[in-house]
This record gives sequence, C-alpha cells and structure tokens, in this order.
Amino acid sequence: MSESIDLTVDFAGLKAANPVFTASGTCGYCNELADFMDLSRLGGFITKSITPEARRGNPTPRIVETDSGMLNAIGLANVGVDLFIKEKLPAIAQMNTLVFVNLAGQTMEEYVAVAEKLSLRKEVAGFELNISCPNVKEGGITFGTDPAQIEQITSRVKNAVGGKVLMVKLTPSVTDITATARAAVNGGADALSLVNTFPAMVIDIETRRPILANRSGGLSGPAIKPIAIYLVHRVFTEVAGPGHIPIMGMGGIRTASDALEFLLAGATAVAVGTATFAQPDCAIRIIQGMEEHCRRKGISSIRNLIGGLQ
Amino acid sequence: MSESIDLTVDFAGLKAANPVFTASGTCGYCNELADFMDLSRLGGFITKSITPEARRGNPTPRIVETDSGMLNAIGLANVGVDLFIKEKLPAIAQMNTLVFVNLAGQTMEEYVAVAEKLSLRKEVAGFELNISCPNVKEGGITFGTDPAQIEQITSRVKNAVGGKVLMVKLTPSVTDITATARAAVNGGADALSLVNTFPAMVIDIETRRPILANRSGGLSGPAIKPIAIYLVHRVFTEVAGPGHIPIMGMGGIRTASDALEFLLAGATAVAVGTATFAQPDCAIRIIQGMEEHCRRKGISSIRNLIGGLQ
Amino acid sequence: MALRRLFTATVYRNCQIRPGYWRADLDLDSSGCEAFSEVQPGQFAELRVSDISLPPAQEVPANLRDLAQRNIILRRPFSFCDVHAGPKGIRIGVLYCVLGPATVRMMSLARGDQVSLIGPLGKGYTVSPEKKYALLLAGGMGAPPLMHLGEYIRARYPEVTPIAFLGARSLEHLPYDVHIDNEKGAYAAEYDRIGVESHIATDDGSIGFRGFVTQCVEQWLKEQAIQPEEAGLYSCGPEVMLAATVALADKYGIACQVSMERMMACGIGLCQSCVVATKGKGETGPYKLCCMDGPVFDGKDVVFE
Amino acid sequence: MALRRLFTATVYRNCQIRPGYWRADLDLDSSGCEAFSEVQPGQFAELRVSDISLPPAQEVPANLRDLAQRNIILRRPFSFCDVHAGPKGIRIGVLYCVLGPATVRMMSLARGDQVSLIGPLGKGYTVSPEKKYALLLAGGMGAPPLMHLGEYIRARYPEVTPIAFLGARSLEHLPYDVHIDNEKGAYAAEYDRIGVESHIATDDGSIGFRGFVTQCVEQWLKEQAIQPEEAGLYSCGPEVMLAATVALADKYGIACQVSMERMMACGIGLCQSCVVATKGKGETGPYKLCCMDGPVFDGKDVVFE
Ligand SMILES: Cc1cc2nc3c(=O)[nH]c(=O)nc-3n(C[C@H](O)[C@H](O)[C@H](O)COP(=O)(O)OP(=O)(O)OC[C@H]3O[C@@H](n4cnc5c(N)ncnc54)[C@H](O)[C@@H]3O)c2cc1C
Ligand SMILES: Cc1cc2nc3c(=O)[nH]c(=O)nc-3n(C[C@H](O)[C@H](O)[C@H](O)COP(=O)(O)OP(=O)(O)OC[C@H]3O[C@@H](n4cnc5c(N)ncnc54)[C@H](O)[C@@H]3O)c2cc1C
Ligand SMILES: Cc1cc2nc3c(=O)[nH]c(=O)nc-3n(C[C@H](O)[C@H](O)[C@H](O)COP(=O)(O)O)c2cc1C
Ligand SMILES: Cc1cc2nc3c(=O)[nH]c(=O)nc-3n(C[C@H](O)[C@H](O)[C@H](O)COP(=O)(O)O)c2cc1C
Ligand code: FES
Ligand code: FES
Repeated sequence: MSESIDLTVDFAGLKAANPVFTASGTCGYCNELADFMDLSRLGGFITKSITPEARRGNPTPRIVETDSGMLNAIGLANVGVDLFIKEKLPAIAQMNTLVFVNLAGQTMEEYVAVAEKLSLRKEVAGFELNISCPNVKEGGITFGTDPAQIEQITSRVKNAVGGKVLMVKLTPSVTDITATARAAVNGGADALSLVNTFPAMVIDIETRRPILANRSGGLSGPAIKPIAIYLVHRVFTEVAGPGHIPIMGMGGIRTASDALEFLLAGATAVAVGTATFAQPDCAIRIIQGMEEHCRRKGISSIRNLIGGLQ
Repeated sequence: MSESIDLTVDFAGLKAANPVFTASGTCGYCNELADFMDLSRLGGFITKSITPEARRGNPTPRIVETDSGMLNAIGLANVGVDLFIKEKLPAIAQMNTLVFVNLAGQTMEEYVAVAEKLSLRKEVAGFELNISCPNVKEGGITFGTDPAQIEQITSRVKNAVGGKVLMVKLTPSVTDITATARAAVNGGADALSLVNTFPAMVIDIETRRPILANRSGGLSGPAIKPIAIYLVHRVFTEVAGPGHIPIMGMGGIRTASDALEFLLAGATAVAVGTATFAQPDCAIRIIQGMEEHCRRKGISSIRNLIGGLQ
Repeated sequence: MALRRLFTATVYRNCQIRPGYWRADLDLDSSGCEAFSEVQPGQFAELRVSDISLPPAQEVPANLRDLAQRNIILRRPFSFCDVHAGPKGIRIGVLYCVLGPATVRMMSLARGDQVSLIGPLGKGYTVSPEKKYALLLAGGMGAPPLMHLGEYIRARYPEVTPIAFLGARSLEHLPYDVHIDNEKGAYAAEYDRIGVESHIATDDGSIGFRGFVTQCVEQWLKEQAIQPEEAGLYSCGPEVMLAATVALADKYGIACQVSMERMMACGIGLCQSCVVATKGKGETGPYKLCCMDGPVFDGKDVVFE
Repeated sequence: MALRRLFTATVYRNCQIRPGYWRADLDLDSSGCEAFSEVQPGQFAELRVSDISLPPAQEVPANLRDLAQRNIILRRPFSFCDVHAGPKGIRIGVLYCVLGPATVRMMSLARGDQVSLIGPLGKGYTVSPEKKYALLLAGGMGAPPLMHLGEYIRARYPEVTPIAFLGARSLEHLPYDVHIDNEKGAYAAEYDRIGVESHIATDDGSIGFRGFVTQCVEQWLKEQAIQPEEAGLYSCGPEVMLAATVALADKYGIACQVSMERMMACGIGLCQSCVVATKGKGETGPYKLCCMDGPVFDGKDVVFE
C-alpha cells in the first residue's frame, strides 16, 4: 500500500519532483501562496510575466467570471525585471522548487533584455516565453500567430538565456497549432507550453458596454479544458513527441483527473491556473490525487502515463 | 405596459418575426420540438446538415458532457436530401417560420447538388453553408479555414441556390476570422453565421481512451459563449457591419441576456443550440425575455440593439 | 406519438437503499400526471439536475470527487422502478446508481425540492399477453424498468406470470434487498412485494446462482422444459448481457426485447447522439434513435457492437 | 502578515432581513477560529459558493433569472457585520445583497450546510484612539464592516464615540431595521443594539435626512462644531460616495479611511485583478492591490476613477 510512487519527471533536462506546476499570472511572483501550501512540494512554479520596465497594466475591471471560466485583461502588470530581481528573487531562492520566469515585452529586444538579466541567476531554472498574451496591443498575440516571427524570437531569446531551459507558450487561437509549435521548435525551444487564454468578451446588456475596461480579455478555466487537451494531443503527436520536446499542458486543470488527461494527451508536466483562485491549495491536492491514482492502478511511475492515450 | 415591442428583424431581405432561431443539428429536421413549443413563434429554424446521400454518421459515444459545455461528433448523420424532401419538407411547410437548410458535403459538387435540389422549394427560405464541421475527415473544417476555398465554394453554391439567401457558417478555430468572413462575403454570401464548434477532446483516464468513438468532437455550450461574442463583434466591426451583411450569432446562448449580448456585439439574429437539449422551450423563453427587456428599458424595436455595443 | 411534457415534480423522498444505490420518489405536477397517465414500463424521463447542490465533500464517494466538480448542463435519462397513481396524483420511483456528477448531486435532493422533468419518453416494453411467462432479465442497474414491468404485468395481465432473473457481478452490486429462503433460495424482497418470483445470479457466486444471469435463465428454461411460444424475454442491463440474452433467445427461439442505453444529449430526437445500429439489408442497416425508437428494441433488430 | 487560512464554516442561520437583503451567520471550525482570533473590522473572507444549489425558480428575483443560470467557479469576497467569540468558537455574520449568481445561490444556504472560506484577508480599519468621534459613513451595502467597526470600537476604545451615518437611495434600499423616534429621529435598530448612535440619509428623502450621507455628516459636523482633530471618518460604500467622503474630509481636514471594492478573482494577491490607483509622484502612482493593501485605504492615497 505505502509503496512509494515515482512522480518525478524529466522536463527538458530538469528534474521535477512531480509534474504539477503553477501557471504564470495565477500564483504571483514567488511566495504569495505560502500560507496555503508548502511550495517545495510543487513540481515547479512559473512567475507572472516580467517585462523590462514596470507595467501598471490595464484599468479595472480586469476580470469577469463566465460559465465555468473567467476572462482576464490584467495587461501584464508587473514590477519590472529590476525590482523583480531585487525584491522577488530572494524569496524565490527559498522556495526549493523549479522556478520558470515568464518573459514578456513589446519588442523582441525587450524579451531579450529580460532574459539576459536573469540568465545567470541560479534561482531561475528556466524561462517561459509569453508570445501569446491576448491583452496587450503591442507584442503579445501578434508575435504568437506568425510562425516566422515565432521562430525568430525563439532563437533570439534562446541565445540570451545562457543555456537555461527555454519554453515557448503558444496561443490556442490559430488555424494550425502544429505550425506555430514547429516554428518554436525550429527556433530552438527546449519545451512548449500550451495553452494560453482565448480572446473573448463579456457585454453588460444594461450599460451596453464590455465589462472589462480593456473591452476584451483572455478566457481561462474549466470551460476551455477540452480544447486544450485536443491541442496538446495534436502538438504531441505531430510535433513534440517525435522531437522529444516536452510539453507543459494547461487550460482548465482543477483536479488530478484533469491533470492526468493532459499527461495522457502528451504533456510531460501541467500547470494549474484559474483553479488556484477557487482553491489555493489546488496544486497540492492534484499531486496527492495523482499519487492515489497511480497507487490504485498499480502504476509505479507517473512517466508511464505521458502520451499514453490509446 | 402592454404596448407592443417590435421584435422583427430583416435578415438579408427575409423578414423574421424575431431574431431567435434554433441552431443546426440541435433541433432536428422539422417538427421534432413541436410538443414543447409553438414553432411558428420562432424567428426561424435551421435544419440538421443535409448531404446528397444518407449518412449514418459516427459510432457511439457521439457526445460527452464537459464543464458548461458538451462535445459532439455526430458526423453529419442525416437521411440525405431525397428522403429529406420526401419526408421532412411536408412538415416544414406547416411550420410557418423561416426555414434555413444547412448544407454539407464531402466535395464542392456535393454541396452544389443539395442546394440545387432544394433551390426551387418554397418551403425553404435560405441555406446555411456548413464548411466548418470538425467531425468529418473529408470536407468540413478544411474548407472552412482556407479563404481561397471559402470564396470558391461560396460562389459556386451561391449560383446553385436560385436567388435564395445563402448564409456561410464559420469556424472559430482560425487565426483570423475576419479573413474567412471576408472570403465568404467576396464569394457572395448574403449572411454569415458564427460560430460553429471548437475541435476538442475528453479522455477517460481509466481506459486511457478518448470518450468519443470519433476521438475528438466539437465543443459547444455556455463554455464557448465569451469567445463567440468576441468573434461576432470582430466580424461585425471589421467585415459584416461595413458591408451590411447580417450575422447569425451563436455559441452558448441559453438566456435572453445571452442573446442580447450577441445582438449588441453585432448579430442581427441568433441561434440557440446546446441549450435546447437542457430546456426544450429555451428559444421561446428567450423571445419572451427579449420582449421583457425591451419593455423594461423602453426600447421600441429590437433592431435598435443590433451592433449597439458602446 | 404518446403524450410527453416538460413539467415539474416534487421530491417526496430520497434515500440510500444500499451503498452507492439510491431511490428518489417524485410527485408529478398536474401536467406530469396527465403525461404519465399512460406510461409504459421501459419508458424514461430526462431529469434536470444541474441546479442541485453538491453534497458535502465527505459524502461524495472518494472515486467521484474529481468528476463531481464538473459543472453540468445536460439532463440525464432515468427510467422508473414504479409508477403509482394515487388520489393526489402520480408518484414515480427512480432507482439510481451514483457514478458521476449528476447522480452525485441527486444524493442531495430532499423532500420538497423541485425537479424539472421531460417525459415520458421513448418506447417501452410491449407485453405479449398470449405468453405464459414473462421472463425479466436484469443486469446490474437494469433493475428499475423491469420492476415496473413486473408490477404492470401483475396488474393488467393475470394470465401472464412474470419471473425475474436478477444478475450482478457480486452481492454488493445487487441493488436489491436480497433474502434467502430455504424453499425459494435467494430472492429480492422488492420483487416479492409486487408478487413476482425472482432468481438471483452473481458472476462470483457470492449469492444465488453462480454465473451470468443468462445462464441462470437457460437452466430454468431447461428445468421447466419451457416451449419457445410459452415465454417472452424482457431484458435490461449492460450491453454484453443484452447481447447474450439475444443469443439465448435465438437459440431457444424465444421472443426477446432489450432496453438499450446510450449517452443522450436531448432524449427527444433532436441531436442524433443516441443511435443504435440495427440489422438491415447489408452488413448493418440504418441507425435508430435510442431515445425515440427505443430504448426498448426487439432483440432481433439490434446489432451489438 | 496576519494569520489567514483556508477553512470550513457551518451555517448557523441564513435569513432574509428585508427584500433583497440577507444575513448568514457562520460558525467557524477550529482552524477558522484561530485565524479569526485577531480579525480587524474591514477585513474580508473569500466564500466558496459554487457548490450551493440554485433556489427554486419562483424564489429567484425576476431580474436575476438569466444571471442565476451561470455556472460559477470563483469565490466571492464578503466582509463581516459582526464577529462574536463565544464559548464554542467564533461566529461571524455576513450581510449580503442578492444581485448575481453567487448571492442568489447563497439564499439557499441552510442551517448545518458547510461553506469553505479563506480569511481573514486584507487590511481593515485602523482605529485612532485619540479621536473623540469615529464617524462611520455607510452607503448602501457598505453597512456590514462598519457595523463590526462600531461594535469593535465600543468594546475596545471606550474614549471613542462611534456615530453611524447610513445612506441609501431610498428607504427600501436601506439594509437595516429603521425606526423613528421623536427624540433621535430615524435610526437603525442594528446600531442601536450595539450602542451606536445612527443617522439615516436617503437621496429621495423617503426617510431621515434628504440628501447624500456626506451632506448629512457635513451638517452634523457643523452643528456640533467639530474640530478636525476630534474626528476620524471611516467609510464604506459605492465609489462615488467614497470620493465625496474624501473630498469632505479634505475640506474639513479630517482623517479618512475608505474601504474599496473591486472584482476579485483570488483575494490573496495572486492575480492582480483588484488594483486601486493610488497617488504618486506623477499624475497617479502605482496601482495597489485591493485584496492585500486594502480593502481599507487611507482616503488621501486613493485616486478615484
Ligand atoms: C433510457 C435510459 C434509462 C436509464 N435509467 C436509469 C435508471 O433507472 N437508473 C440509473 O441509475 N441509471 C439509469 N440510466 C443511466 C443514467 O442515465 C446514467 O447513470 C446517468 O446519466 C449518469 O450521470 P452522471 O452525471 O452521474 O454520470 P456520467 O457523467 O454520465 O458518467 C457515467 C460514467 O461515464 C464516465 N464518463 C462520462 N463522462 C465522462 C467524462 N467527461 N470524463 C470521464 N469519464 C466520463 C464516468 O466514468 C462515469 O462512470 C438510464 C439511461 C438511459 C439511456
Ligand atoms: C472587500 C469586499 C467586501 C465585500 N463585502 C460585502 C458584504 O459584506 N456584503 C455584500 O453584499 N457584498 C459585499 N461585497 C460585494 C460582493 O463581493 C459581491 O456582491 C458579490 O461578489 C456578488 O456576487 P454575485 O455572483 O452575486 O454577483 P456578480 O456576478 O459579481 O454580479 C454583480 C453585478 O455585476 C454585474 N455583472 C458581473 N458579472 C457580469 C457578467 N458576466 N455579465 C453581466 N453582468 C455582470 C451584474 O449585473 C451584477 O449586478 C464585498 C466586496 C469586496 C471586494
Ligand atoms: C488572471 C490571469 C493572469 C494571467 N497572466 C498571465 C501572464 O502574465 N503570462 C502568461 O503567460 N499567462 C498568463 N495567464 C495565462 C495562464 O498562465 C494560463 O495559460 C491560462 O490561464 C490557462 O490555464 P487555466 O485555465 O488553468 O487558468 C494568466 C491567466 C489568468 C487567469
Ligand atoms: C449535437 C450537435 C450537433 C450539431 N450538428 C450540426 C450540424 O449538423 N451542422 C452544423 O452546421 N452545425 C451543427 N452543430 C453546431 C451548432 O449548430 C452550433 O453552431 C454550435 O453548437 C454552437 O452553438 P451552441 O453553443 O448554442 O450549441 C451541432 C451542434 C451540436 C451540439
Ligand atoms: S438523445 Fe438526442 S436524438 Fe436521442
Ligand atoms: S484579487 Fe487577486 S490580486 Fe487581488
């Protein structure tokens, strides 16, 4: 019964204690969740998007709930890389888990600038390249839909990360996600993460205005899970799997069963986003649930499930 | 109080009693819903997809529920155009509402063949060209993502519909929906309908297989509504509005408020799909709710709301 | 097409009958009573359960905790274990097995709660009044409609003797109050109460006949030396069991009706999600709709997958 | 950072106090009691309400029928109208206004139901013990935390006299049991019970002072010839009212704290959804988080939008 299950996974050469990460923008910069979970039990942690300068982000309302989901238009609000290094990295150093810094910017140069400043910091295990944020006019999603630009930005940032792992985050809002995934791989991505949120809108019929001050925002949460699973599976079978590129799967994960669906579809690890808002210790519960599942099904290593869809 | 509200809309030259239609594939061929509503009260009715020959469709399971949504992979099961004419048109003739026949096929010729057979039938007010079904290998979504093919098929079918209204149904799963919308308009579409379902997958973690026999299916229901609203609004502001092409908005509509959101975003009419399964008289309730809304807000004609987003 | 309606029912009672198995009794409103006045055993209704609260975490079976969190929107099909017309109207019994988000929520229904229903739907069993025996074959949760059928036959066809054969993997999967009697052997109290003889079969022999319920029936047919025209088979349960029942019926030349189950999005013929392959000219004939042409089909017509 | 926890509370009572306004009393579990042992008035908790059933259709206010159907996933922030430590633990009161999918569901909470909470969260009011008067300005549903604050001051700061000024559009939007007395004029029984003098203001004059609550306070300040250093303003309500309160405080040079409201996805500093613009070097300074740096801010720091 108490035989231990091996939950570790190899993620682009990094050894994660288990496949469960917290998703960018939904878990703060560092130890915000420490009151609700032991952060060292996470497989890993992905910071909010960091830009070269501090950004105030969009006016409020920045979020609105939808059926089984929510829209956000935070607008990449963050303290900027310098303050991040000064104020947040010390706490990150104490977290004792794999930390990925999510990179954002308005131009290629900005992404590179952030990457360079962090490339030598041992607190940082890797980077997630956010080229798929639907909530900023500049940069963001426009980079993320054009394969040529994806390849170029990936290779430029890859040169700046000083050998650390570079994961490229894809938007689901494209005609053919295998084309964007392939472009990232060609540009030198060590891993892919998908999906980011879907551009979406909620209208207040009383005022006839969009609820969000930014008018539109990105849809996340359980609502999008079945689309995310489909896309992860396509990228795994057509791009990542053959090239042995690990996938960080995300989109609507709330339970261990959800996370296991992503692993079976081809994800090597998963990130929990919106669900953490409703249940701050959600990621830890998922890790426990995965372990129970393996025990019940007689699976000795979680790695046996990756891409295991029949 | 009882002053009458004008709910009529002009849809590509057709006068609809109100803006509420039932969506293709979710309301049968003709009078299946008659036990639950007076069909003549509908703004209009869109039949299941009709193909030249009868199609059995996919094996079961063909549906699976998801958070606030469902996947379907019916596979365009239908009786074929000849049996449709023989067995269903007589009932359609009695329905006393605008009926659109949804056209599907594996090749352009097949779409044209169905359109021609129905082009002279006075029971049929118009056609909806389904080039966005995610559940069949041939035809379906591949036509629906390539602007050049969309323009070509639209113009060929337009020539076959004998002057009846031709509405082209768009898939949401493209990088730029304004490009596909514009292609349909260039091909001669009289109206656009959006959105069809999103390709998606649900995996049974016990058996490690997809739940659907077809492996993947199309996601519909309230889960997708905010994405659909966003896309309708984009198509309205960038393509349809300027060209005065009406939009049939759909995706997750369940209440009058939902329907009004679509009108404000730019839809001239809306179609109710998945919600009818949970509440068979849903469309009629929506019509009532729209009327109440107008009365409460002192709006004399529902047309004043179309595209009214501030 | 018989009368079918969208109406409201009020929960009279909802209780666990054994771990994992529950029974809800619902009082129909006047529109429902009208619609149900001619209900046939084997018909079903679509219940709306999306607005019901989730039971407290500790009451949700551990294996369903994840599934239970799903926000549901579709109705769910259920048949009836009995339909009683009383002076105040019609009360129907729904026996259900807790196995997913909808049935987990149903656990928290309480007296007085209101539930929306659409029904009665589909085609039920057709009783052959000339047959001496109506053999009711239930596998697992196949029980409910056959219980109703047993009672229905007792009430309307005094010449026909219903006999139930109730199968399950093992004792704890039998959704009955099973008794053992020196004379009758193992039997279900629920069937006893409606005056129907019952036989129990478990795959593992944990109670009653050891083996499949079809084997149990076959033994009975032989022992009693039943002639094909004397008996009709009415069955409901997992698809493998139904296929075995049809094979048995073929072998003995006995007429056989099967109640099929499909995932249903609508239950009223709108969505084509619930198709059942039927025999036709070629390999297989057209698909039929489980919700409209079924759920009860003539065993001869169905192609099992 | 003070203690905050994810814990479970049990509903002790939930009832309508007047149309559209409800009050739920919750008994905290031991972990909650520990976390709440030092709660400040103006702090809040995030309630999980997604698993609660929808009340029967006829009980849902007509204007909320459509909204009520939304399947919810996020928690909702609520402050407390009182926090009582008894021998068996801590009981908190939540006063709520029914205006959307979450609060509609809360109507169906019943004694014994369990609710998940995260709290206490954010920064509450800081009482200035040297001021003679604590003037509590509540607009509409701004009532709850100020009621708690009034009681808190009465219990701990005997030198400070809290006086409540309660405003709303009209009588039926006042979430209190309003009484009229020859001597005191219109007052709220809830405040009377905790020994706090209260004044009522309605925009339409349907009861009490006719005009905004800020005008009512201003009149009182003048009548009583209050010196700036004698009073502190503590306010909670719609943003326009808070802005007017800050303007008033500025005019009279009185210290002022305001409790801000924002749509919150997390309540614990994860999502950046709840920002409040604050004054800084330039036009506006950095955004602060309503859930962590607030909800109570110094009136001087906030830039109203
Ligand atoms: C005509 C008819 C009559 C019926 N009569 C009865 C009756 O009298 N009594 C009775 O108990 N039942 C009856 N049923 C079956 C009943 O409808 C189902 O048990 C019910 O719908 C279950 O709903 P649920 O939400 O609880 O579970 P579901 O979600 O439907 O799940 C059921 C099973 O399917 C799997 N599954 C489904 N969706 C997913 C998913 N997204 N991901 C992973 N796994 C999934 C689950 O593992 C689960 O074990 C009848 C069915 C039909 C068609
Ligand atoms: C710190 C803090 C303390 C609070 N304390 C209290 C308290 O003590 N008592 C109290 O009653 N409230 C309090 N609130 C407010 C409370 O959190 C909200 O009233 C509650 O979240 C409402 O939830 P709901 O789902 O019922 O309504 P919501 O969905 O949040 O809707 C509220 C309003 O917003 C509009 N809206 C929101 N989303 C949509 C949408 N998708 N489409 C159209 N319209 C939309 C609706 O029209 C509705 O009128 C507090 C808030 C904060 C931040
Ligand atoms: C409030 C919020 C803020 C987010 N901020 C970021 C961000 O800064 N950078 C980024 O790459 N993704 C961001 N995301 C996207 C998430 O990381 C994730 O890709 C998405 O929400 C899907 O996962 P989920 O459904 O589990 O939330 C944000 C999501 C939310 C809900
Ligand atoms: C079961 C089912 C079958 C459908 N069949 C068709 C079809 O045959 N042709 C078509 O164009 N769209 C079909 N659709 C798509 C719907 O018409 C509609 O575009 C989509 O479901 C989004 O609307 P909804 O969220 O209101 O359901 C089908 C949808 C469902 C759920
Ligand atoms: S369940 Fe929809 S057609 Fe049968
Ligand atoms: S509500 Fe999430 S940071 Fe404040």
